Amino acid sequence: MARIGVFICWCGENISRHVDVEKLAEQCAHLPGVRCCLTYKYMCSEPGQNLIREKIREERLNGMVVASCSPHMHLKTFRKAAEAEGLNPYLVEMANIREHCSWVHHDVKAATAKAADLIRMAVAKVRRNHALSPIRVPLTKRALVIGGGVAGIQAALDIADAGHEVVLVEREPSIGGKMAGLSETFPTLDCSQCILTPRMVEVGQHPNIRLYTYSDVEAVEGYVGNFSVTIRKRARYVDISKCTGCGACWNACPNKKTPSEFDFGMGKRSAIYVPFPQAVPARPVIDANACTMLTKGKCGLCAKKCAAGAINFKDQDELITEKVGAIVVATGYKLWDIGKEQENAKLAGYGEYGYGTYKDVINSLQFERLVSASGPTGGELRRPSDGAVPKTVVFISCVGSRDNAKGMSYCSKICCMYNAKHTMLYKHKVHDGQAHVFYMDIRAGGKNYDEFVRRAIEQDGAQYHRGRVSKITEENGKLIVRGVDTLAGEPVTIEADLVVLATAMRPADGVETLAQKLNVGYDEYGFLSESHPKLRPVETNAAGVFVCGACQGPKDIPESVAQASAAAGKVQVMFSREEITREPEIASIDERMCAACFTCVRACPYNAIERAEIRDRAGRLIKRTARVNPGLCMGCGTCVAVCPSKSAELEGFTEQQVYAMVESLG
Amino acid sequence: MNIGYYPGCALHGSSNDYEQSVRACLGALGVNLCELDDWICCGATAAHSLNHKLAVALPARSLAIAERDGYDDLLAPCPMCSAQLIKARTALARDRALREEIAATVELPLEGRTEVLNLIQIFQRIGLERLKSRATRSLNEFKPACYYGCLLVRPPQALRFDDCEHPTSMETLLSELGAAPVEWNFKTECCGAGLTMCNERTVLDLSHKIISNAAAHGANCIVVACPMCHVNLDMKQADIERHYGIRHAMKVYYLSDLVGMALGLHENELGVNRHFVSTP
Amino acid sequence: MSNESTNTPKHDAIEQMARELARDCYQCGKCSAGCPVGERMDVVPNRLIRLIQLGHMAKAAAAGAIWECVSCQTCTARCPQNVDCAAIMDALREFSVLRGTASPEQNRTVIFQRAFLDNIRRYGRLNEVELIGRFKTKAFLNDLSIPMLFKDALLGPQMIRRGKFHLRGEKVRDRDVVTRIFEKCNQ
Amino acid sequence: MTKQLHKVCRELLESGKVQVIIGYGQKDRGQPPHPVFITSPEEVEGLVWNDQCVANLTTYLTRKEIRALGKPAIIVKGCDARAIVVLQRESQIDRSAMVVIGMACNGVGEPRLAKCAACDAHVPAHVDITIGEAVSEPVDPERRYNDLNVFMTQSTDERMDYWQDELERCVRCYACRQVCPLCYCERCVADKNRPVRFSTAPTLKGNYAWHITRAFHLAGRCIGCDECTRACPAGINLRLLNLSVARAAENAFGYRAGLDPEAEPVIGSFSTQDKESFIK
Amino acid sequence: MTHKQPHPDPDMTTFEPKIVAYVCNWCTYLGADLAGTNRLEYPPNVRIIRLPCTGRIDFNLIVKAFETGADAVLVSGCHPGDCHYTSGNYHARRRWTLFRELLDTLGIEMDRIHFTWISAAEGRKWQQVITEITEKTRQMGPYLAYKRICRVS
Repeated sequence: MARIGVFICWCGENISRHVDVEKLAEQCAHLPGVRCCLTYKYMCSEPGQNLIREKIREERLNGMVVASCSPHMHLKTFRKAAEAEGLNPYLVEMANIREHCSWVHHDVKAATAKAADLIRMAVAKVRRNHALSPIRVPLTKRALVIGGGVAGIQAALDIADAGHEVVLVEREPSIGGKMAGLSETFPTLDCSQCILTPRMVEVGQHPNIRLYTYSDVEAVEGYVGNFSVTIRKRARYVDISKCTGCGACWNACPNKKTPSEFDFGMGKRSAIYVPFPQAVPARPVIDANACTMLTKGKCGLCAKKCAAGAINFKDQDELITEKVGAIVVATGYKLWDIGKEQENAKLAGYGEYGYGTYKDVINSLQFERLVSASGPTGGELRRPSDGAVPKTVVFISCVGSRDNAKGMSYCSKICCMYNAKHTMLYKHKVHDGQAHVFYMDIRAGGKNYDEFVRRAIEQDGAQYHRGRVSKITEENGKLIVRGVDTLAGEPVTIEADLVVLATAMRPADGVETLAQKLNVGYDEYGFLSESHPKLRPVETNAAGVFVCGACQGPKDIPESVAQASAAAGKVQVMFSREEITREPEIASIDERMCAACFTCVRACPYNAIERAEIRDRAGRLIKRTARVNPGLCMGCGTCVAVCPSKSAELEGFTEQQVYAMVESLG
Repeated sequence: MNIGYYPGCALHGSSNDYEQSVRACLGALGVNLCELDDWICCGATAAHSLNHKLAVALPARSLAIAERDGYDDLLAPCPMCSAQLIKARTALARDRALREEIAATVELPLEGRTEVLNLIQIFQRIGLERLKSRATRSLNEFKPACYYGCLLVRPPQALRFDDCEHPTSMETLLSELGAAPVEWNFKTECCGAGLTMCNERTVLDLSHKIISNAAAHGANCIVVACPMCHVNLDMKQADIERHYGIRHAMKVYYLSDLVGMALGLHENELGVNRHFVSTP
Repeated sequence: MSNESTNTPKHDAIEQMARELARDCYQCGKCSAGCPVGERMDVVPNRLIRLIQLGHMAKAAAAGAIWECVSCQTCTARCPQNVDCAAIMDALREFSVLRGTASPEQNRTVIFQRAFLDNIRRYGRLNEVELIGRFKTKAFLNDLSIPMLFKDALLGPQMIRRGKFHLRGEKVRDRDVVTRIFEKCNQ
Repeated sequence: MTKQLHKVCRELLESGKVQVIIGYGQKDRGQPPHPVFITSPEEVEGLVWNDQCVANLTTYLTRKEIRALGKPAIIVKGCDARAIVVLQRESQIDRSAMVVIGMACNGVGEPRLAKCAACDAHVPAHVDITIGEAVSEPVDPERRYNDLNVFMTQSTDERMDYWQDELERCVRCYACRQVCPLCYCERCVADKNRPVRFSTAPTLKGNYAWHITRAFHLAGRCIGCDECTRACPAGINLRLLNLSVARAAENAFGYRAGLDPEAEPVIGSFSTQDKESFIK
Repeated sequence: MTHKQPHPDPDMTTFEPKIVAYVCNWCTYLGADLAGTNRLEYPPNVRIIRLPCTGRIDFNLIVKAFETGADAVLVSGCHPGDCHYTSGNYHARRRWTLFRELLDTLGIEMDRIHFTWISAAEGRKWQQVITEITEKTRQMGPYLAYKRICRVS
């Protein structure tokens, strides 16, 4: 016999303002199966939960409905409360009378009537609920970290330090990511490399970290706790087990004209190269497109100079399989290339800024290299066109960010801070120079951030103009920047020697393909989606896959590092158990009734249903059937809808439950 | 090749040299311009400044005539006209209620089918290869500054023609015919357009900047595809010179002038002799 | 601040349209930055838009800037929020004309544009000679500026010499329909 | 043809290649042919083939009692053969463990069945042995749906009225299910009672739910043999419902059931490019 | 299809359409949550049934809704490419394409069955969709034809 408790929340006035909760309680008390019905001001608060627990105990409830907010908000809360009192959590349902009712319907009568219906549906459902217990699956206590920038490094070290093995995959020849190329960092102006490279070395030497550089994640199979990852180790043409990193090869290489990726084209490198001196591993790779030995079969100088015999022109890509239980994605960002050529029509580029046309219009990462002590100019600021020291520099914020017409509608978040930093670095290098910044708002929320921006203005004399730049043209070696100062209400024209564009921060290339391999969602810009923006910021909707750093959204170094540690913490929580428990709201097949048409096998998005045979003790085939692998099933229920004999069933949303809900409206 | 032709008031008025040029040039290419029967003025700046409903209705009437007479394409050599026609067409195509309302206003059924083309697009339709094969004279003594002004490329959302910041279609066309267009910075800056009559100082100022920049970048002439640009840069050039005390003597050609010359037509056939700035 | 209570329903319609057009502006100023006549404006475009957002339509429409605008569409083309700034300028001019708040000099533009439309209303096409004649006369009556009256007088003969003057002017056949279009659009 | 059929069947049974022949028998010439299950070579003379052999015998392939008779050979027409392709795709039969004898056919029934009018499978495909010759001419796809197209010229209300009259007569004998070669579920949803998906009583409400379910469970599967329509004692024109889903599958996804053993069935597969004009 | 005259029922003014919405948990349900968070008002006629995915929404649920007296049904989920389960919505889209034809043949009024994609970010779209469907259904009147089918006989 059903003994169901209905708990109606006022949510302060959020619900009670437009829903007559007392009248509602009277009505609901008479619903079939309902044992008790009461209201409370804040059902999710501790006294509210205690009230629920008390009633569960007193009335020996075997099901309950909380009528309050969205289940996305508090279903877990109330299930936990029930569980604490010995009521199976899956016997708890919610009626969403706030988001779906009191907040959107202001006619009290209609809203109350709707709330009653919503509760009636929930009661009808919960009467057909089953007690469920979490599914247990075994666990491989090894983690994969994808991306070796500062976030990936932090996550890998944290997990490795906790005693678990880590597989770190980085597609560039060295780990370090964007941070390795930065000059100094805000708001302390400490040297980026000085703080990062020791961490890189730690990764390289850590006994628990297996590092694959110049490698990509090719395929991911399996499920939480039991992933099987195929890694493509791209041909490096250098055997790093033999190589000593002496540098004879790259010094000998006659082709030194390839634009350096690490310098964002501001400097050149040889065909065999290490991206930067502090690289980890400090071993070169050969750029197969630039090396004449590989393209034309001529040269081979590096091999001749290599005393260790480490050069191997016949090197091939290699596929390696690694078993891991958890995956951390830390693939980072890129700056939007805002030149004329754009990947899709929605993005129009910024023809008016002449990026890619005028040599002295560069982006912020290029500027970082130009002022970095390890950069192509040795830290002396010289502009690309003629090597002159720029006396007037214009920094432009929000290039492609906060731009609904032809860019990204979001704020890239870090540009305000690094623009301020750039004006300081510039002033420190060119004492008689003048920096101008065009900005729309200064977003400097963070510890010591606003003080930092003020310092740029007050101490280092950066001229800030509140407004956007409309067009840049080049006349006689000067860049004519036409902007506006909206505070003065006047157009401003500056003749600049160098223009630095803070272009929008976008997820790194290829992240969408990776996300599809991992079954992780992403937004319209390609940023990976976290499970919950507030409460589950590093988890994703793919169980066992976590995100951190700028692949999830624009962020600065401290935030990326914090998030990386959070992701690592989540992995350790997972690894602290011997088994994984998973939500039991998954599909199952009634194998006696299954007609074995296997439509569900085709339709399952997770390949979680397999063909199986039922045999008797003598091994004779009795019948064939479809069978769900509970480790793989994510509970979408597509199988239920396609099964003609309705042998597939989805716990939590069973046919009985759903029909009961619809019928309760009749 | 038959094509609908919407001359607009300017080409039938003080910019009839432009019409002469367009007709001569396209005639030499075998394009037959069929003037739209009883077309009416697009309303130009005046309409969209003073009465936004009129700014749709006036061009819509001509569009409806073009549809009625079965023209798929309509050449409007004046960018003011073509922009007004295109904007009306886009607005009509988007909004059924507006379409019905305007059809009732202009007393003709209307769907917004006819495509409106500017002069450059006609040459693109003809094809660079064909143009080149018809050319009898190289334009190699010309170093034009190709001037697009505003309404050939703006607003890009409506016009969808070339890159609105760095258009290159005229340059591509003319360099194929042997000319050496210069790179310069005022391709799409405004010359003052319709303010010629009532706000002359603005026009002189803007036009002066344009001519100066073209000269500074080594141009020996300016090429336009707009009657108003021609008025401001050519007819007003003497005033500009007087006002700024500087001698420009910058010849201003219509695009069809130069293409016509490449096809072997004489300057006088194209009406170049009727321009104000003449060869010194 | 001018007196908003003198508004007619048509004023209100224009104001509402302008506010709708201006709604998405977040005041980056790119319109003002790129405006070819921004330096000459007493109130730059982004500020005009701000005034509209704040409901000060009359104040915006009283700015001289709206008569400096050359309708070149640069602002509209570059706006990151897809605000049709050029259309807002049109709306402000329409509003100002309705209220009759433009100064004599600004009125010159209106006088010209009205003369232009009047010309089209009557003939369907532009009659340049008549337009210039009427414009000059009305402008003179408006501001009594003698230089204005004789400006460009020297151009006339030169144009005639170049065959650029169409003394008769063209008319469309179906002038009645043009008149009716004008009537319907003026409702 | 009949002689050749007898010869083939005798050989199959004598050689032990099959244990049972599923074919047509006839008591006498006036009577309609009926299904027979021949297990010995002596009985093969009882097999008939003529243009009254309407039944689709493939429905017996999945029957337990027939399976118990051993490895079968089955006689099919072109239309019936498509059911075998579907059954194989749905893992219901082991195609290698049977012999399919296809009969060339120029149409069956007196008068000819509706489906025969637009038949494009006079010679059965994907069979092991073909007997006889027939000319298969290409058929205009729309002709297949002629009856439906005509029906759909009625208004929604008229169609609603029509079906209310039709389905009112259904007595829920489930002959339509019984005779269908593709209704092979061990336990039909109609018979499941937790929850009751639709009423099993022959009320209009239950009848609607049943016939919607039946037709939709055959979505992308129905091969158009029309046996359900023929079997219905109330004479309900179920064919129209089957056609509507089949037409949608063909028009939207270019898919017809039972033609290609390799093709991905419509249900349980998808393309990201599927059209969705009806989704807002 | 004949054009439906406004319903002649004299009680039209009191008629409140009953609308059943089957929505997916991850997009449309959250979209409706967002409408709530943003306080976007809409008519109170819709009853949401939350399912994990549009892939789970079987055709006979639509029939069931009409049987229980719904005047209109909405099925809504994630936009193509955004499915929480990667492809449940694609499977659903295919089924609906076929199912609509069947219902149309049966003379079911297609204006009473609505399919939409509404993402978690589209609270405003949810508001608009529900408002439009409610208004449209109100104009069409109660679904008498199906109620006639469901009468006790």
